[in-house]
Amino acid sequence: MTTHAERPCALETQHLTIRFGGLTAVSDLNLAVPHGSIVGLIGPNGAGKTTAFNIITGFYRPTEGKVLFYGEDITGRLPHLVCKTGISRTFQNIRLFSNETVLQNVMIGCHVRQKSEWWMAPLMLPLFNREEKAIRERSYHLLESIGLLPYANEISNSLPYGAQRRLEIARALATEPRFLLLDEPAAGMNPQESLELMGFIRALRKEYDLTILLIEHDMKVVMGVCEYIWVLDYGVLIAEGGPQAIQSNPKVIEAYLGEEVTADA
Amino acid sequence: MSFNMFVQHLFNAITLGSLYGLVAIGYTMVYGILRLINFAHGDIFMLGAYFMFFGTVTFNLPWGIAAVIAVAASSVCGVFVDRIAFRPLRDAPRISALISAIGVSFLIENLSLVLFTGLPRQVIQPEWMVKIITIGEIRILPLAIVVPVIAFTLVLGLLWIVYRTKPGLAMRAISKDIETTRLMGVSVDKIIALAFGLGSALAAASGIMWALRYPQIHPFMGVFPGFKAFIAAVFGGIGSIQGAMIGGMLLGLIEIMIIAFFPSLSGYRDAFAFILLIVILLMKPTGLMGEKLEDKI
Amino acid sequence: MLKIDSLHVYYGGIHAVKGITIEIPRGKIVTLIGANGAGKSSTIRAIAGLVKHVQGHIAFTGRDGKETELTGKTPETMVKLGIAMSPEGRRILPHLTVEENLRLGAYIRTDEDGIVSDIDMVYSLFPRLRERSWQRGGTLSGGEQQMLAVGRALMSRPDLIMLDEPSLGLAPLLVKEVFDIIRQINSEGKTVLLVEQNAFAALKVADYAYILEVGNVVLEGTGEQLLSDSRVKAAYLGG
Amino acid sequence: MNPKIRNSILNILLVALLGGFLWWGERNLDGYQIQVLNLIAVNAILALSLNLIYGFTGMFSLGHAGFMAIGAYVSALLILSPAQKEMMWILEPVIWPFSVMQAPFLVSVIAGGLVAALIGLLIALPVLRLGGDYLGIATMGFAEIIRVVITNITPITNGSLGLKGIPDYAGLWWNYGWFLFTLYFIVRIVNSNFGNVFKAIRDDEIAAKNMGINTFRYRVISFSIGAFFAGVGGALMGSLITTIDPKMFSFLLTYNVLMIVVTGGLGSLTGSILGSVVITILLEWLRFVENPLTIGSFEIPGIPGMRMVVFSLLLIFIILFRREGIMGMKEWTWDGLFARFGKGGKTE
Repeated sequence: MTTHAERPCALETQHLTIRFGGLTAVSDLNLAVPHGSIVGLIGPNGAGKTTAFNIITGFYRPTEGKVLFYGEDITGRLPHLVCKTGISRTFQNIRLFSNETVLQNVMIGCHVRQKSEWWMAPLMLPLFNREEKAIRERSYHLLESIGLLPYANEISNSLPYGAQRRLEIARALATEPRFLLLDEPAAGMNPQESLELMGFIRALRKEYDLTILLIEHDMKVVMGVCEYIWVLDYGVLIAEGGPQAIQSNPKVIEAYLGEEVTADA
Repeated sequence: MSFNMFVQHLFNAITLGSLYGLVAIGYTMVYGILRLINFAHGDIFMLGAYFMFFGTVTFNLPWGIAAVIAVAASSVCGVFVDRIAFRPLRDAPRISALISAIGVSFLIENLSLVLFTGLPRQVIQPEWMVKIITIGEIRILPLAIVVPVIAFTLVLGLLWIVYRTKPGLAMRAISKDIETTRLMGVSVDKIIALAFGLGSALAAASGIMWALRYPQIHPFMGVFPGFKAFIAAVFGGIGSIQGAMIGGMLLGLIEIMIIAFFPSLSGYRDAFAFILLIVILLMKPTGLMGEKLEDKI
Repeated sequence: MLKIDSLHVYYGGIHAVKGITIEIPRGKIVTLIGANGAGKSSTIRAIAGLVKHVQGHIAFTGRDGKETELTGKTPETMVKLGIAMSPEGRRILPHLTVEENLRLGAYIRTDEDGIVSDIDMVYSLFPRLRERSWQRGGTLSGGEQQMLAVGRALMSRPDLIMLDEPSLGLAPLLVKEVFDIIRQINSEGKTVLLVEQNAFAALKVADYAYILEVGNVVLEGTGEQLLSDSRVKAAYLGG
Repeated sequence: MNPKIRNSILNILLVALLGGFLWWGERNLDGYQIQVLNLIAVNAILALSLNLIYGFTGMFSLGHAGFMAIGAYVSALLILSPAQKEMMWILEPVIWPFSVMQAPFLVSVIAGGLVAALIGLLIALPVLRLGGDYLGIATMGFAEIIRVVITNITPITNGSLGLKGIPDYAGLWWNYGWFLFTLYFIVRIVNSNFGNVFKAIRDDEIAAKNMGINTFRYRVISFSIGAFFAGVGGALMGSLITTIDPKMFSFLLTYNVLMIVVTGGLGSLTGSILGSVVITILLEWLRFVENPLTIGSFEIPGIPGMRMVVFSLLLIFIILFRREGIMGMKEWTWDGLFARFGKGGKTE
């Protein structure tokens, strides 16, 4: 807990609460993610994890509470502005631009930092052409570093599943984020792929100086890669701590395996 | 405006409104289930009027029998349209079904143009319906009473089917959750066909009464009532049968009353509905009685 | 009663079920457990005929001893053969009343008297539903909705009842109640296929269990055997 | 050779070839054939613009006829001479400044496009908050409103009588010049990263927002560019057929353009061009089923409406059996061509 609090805080949520009709999907959620860390948000199905991501990235406006990004209040900021601020994410059910090529997907990610305007395209302004060229090169470079270069001109939905997940991350990186939210990056991967994913996530943090918050069901991945973990159940934070502490926390075991474990253990 | 005039306008408005309402119900039922704007619906309205015309003029059938046959025939046409143009596209993007709907609409219109010719036909109005009766100072056509009465009877019948019968139950279930309804052993395609059949029957009934009220029919007569009825359905809240009827009534009222009070705007008559549509879509896209459909992230 | 032989299910680009073989004997409770994404739901959705890309065999033997191949069939066929399914997330129709939801479950039946008496049977199983019979499904609490979903599945008088995550999102006390009901339904002669995340509760009621991990059966055995197996916990919490 | 340079040379050659063909056609083809060639160019402009809105940005717009009407009326008002205008407005006289305005053809077409784009922008701001088929209905509603307004503002538009005797400046050179400009403009945008942005909005609006794209802004931009070229197309159409009236700009016109775009392939520019050629010629060719036909001494009377029957059947067939149209989302490119034939039958 001490090492956890020493670094400056990249993302902080304060009393984050959202209600849909009568249902409280997330209730009084307080997260503090230190700069440069890899942390996890876990919990059983329907616990409100993805909802929390949707609030952070501006798709939902919280009923109560605040989202702070490096101290700046970004609560309720529109999604595209949140992205501009430096937060990017992937989706639980991969949302690539399915009719576009792999390269185009990454180039779209570069758009948010693009300075030229649309009307410069037909005018063939040198400034515009230079920037387009730079975006293309940067995208190729990103694909290379992520191992997708051979697929650059394939249509993205023809890729194998694991590659689509990585492409989604590459696309998120193209927006030059400081903070990355990964929603179930290991979903649908076999143990070997999950293992590779863990190395990949660590490498990402190092290479792009990122802070990473992930939602994951595969506990091997969560325990293997996260320094700190928050556990949600019914929208309420039931536990937080390092991987070891979480694994042996009776409340967590109960949330995952059912209540009767306490009697059996 | 005198009170008498106002009452007469009111009767006109109710007549027109209930005709819009009947057509609107078909849009709302199909949209409620398939999320599809059935562009061909207005053309079923037109077919109803033509079948009625041929029944009475060509085959010399009595008015009532011709009407029943016309409604049944149009209903079959509606089911047929679903079978040919929409059912193969159930899994396709919704926009494909929409383009298909536009195609079918044009097909029916132009096929009618070929088969029935483009000449407007004169419908025979039963005499008792158009003999003006006077109540005190107020002069009205019996039609202005008959049409709303029939319309409301039909709507009550439909509500009975939807709320009191087993297929009706399945229909309501499908509009919320097709997959779960299938799990209960419901044949979704049959229920959808039923929805098309019922909606088309009401549209045809409306077309027939429209032809009695405005006794000139032509192959494109369904286009504008169709658009307006769709707007009425959106106004009332898409997916709600009661809403469609209320929306139709209000639209009829708005159209007739604006012209009654501001005759100089009569040239813009066809624009009212569209302006209303845009206002609704911007202010309250769920309409008066509709429920919100949510996007899932 | 139901034999699944090397079943593969594909979902979008995902190979969700990778050749599993499962057997459900008549009159037993069989459970499929595993973490999220293990392929449990895909398996029973394949049985129900809700997924398109399915390979392998699903053979159902009805009361009359006739065997029917279920792959490639529609949900209607399944219901007519005597299988009912309560889907994940309960999927109560929120705008229909409790009674209408039950009637929908009896859709394929035409014996009005039988339906009425079965509705009564469901009400005696879940007295709280009787009190709420005219309430809309959407106004029920999570636990009541779950009971309604189970009751609805019973309404087609199935031989085999499949329950997808019946304990999901329920408070512990209610979870216990749901599992008691499952036991009761089973003791009245219905075969149950139970898909669960709540491993311990499921193992306690099950005669036989399969543990799934990323589309494969990794462990199987009787409920008691698996309850004492440390690998079960590992499958969930990553050891 | 560098493929970029090669492609540029080939493009120039293709344009030159087109120019040569037009030069030849002007001298050797009869009036009807030239008219068909003109229609192909105008339809291609309209199809390209609708494709940008619908095929590339995913906005189901059914308002094209409205923008065409604006373009046609604005341009016609500018090229009609004041004397002509004074003669034509019978019901009510034409009001100032429309009575005295006059401009060269190029200016009038640009003005037609700009006014259409401006109205498009005004419509877009409220309407583009809607999605899917509601957007379609709302845009169609606006097109109808535009038509009703044009019918009613007699002092400017001559009401339902329409405008006659519009100078027929829009010959082959003008039409194909505008066609090439439209193509160039849209290709440049579509092939830039902004094109990718449009397509991202079409494919998945939520993911697009998440990528930092201000989806509303780009939807408005795409819609307005589309409206501009629809206005240009309408202006050229007015001058080509020299008579316009409000009835002409009904939903049917939008439908024709939609048909071309769907036939060619949503999201394919070369598809739209191909679609324009195919559909325009087909529609002309279908006229024979409506004309009386004499075989020997028999006279088969023409069947009015038959043309549209065949036409709508065609659309339904395309949607049912070949939803992606001729080209799907693919483009016909030099690179693709060389990949297929150039390398000695080396196929992929």
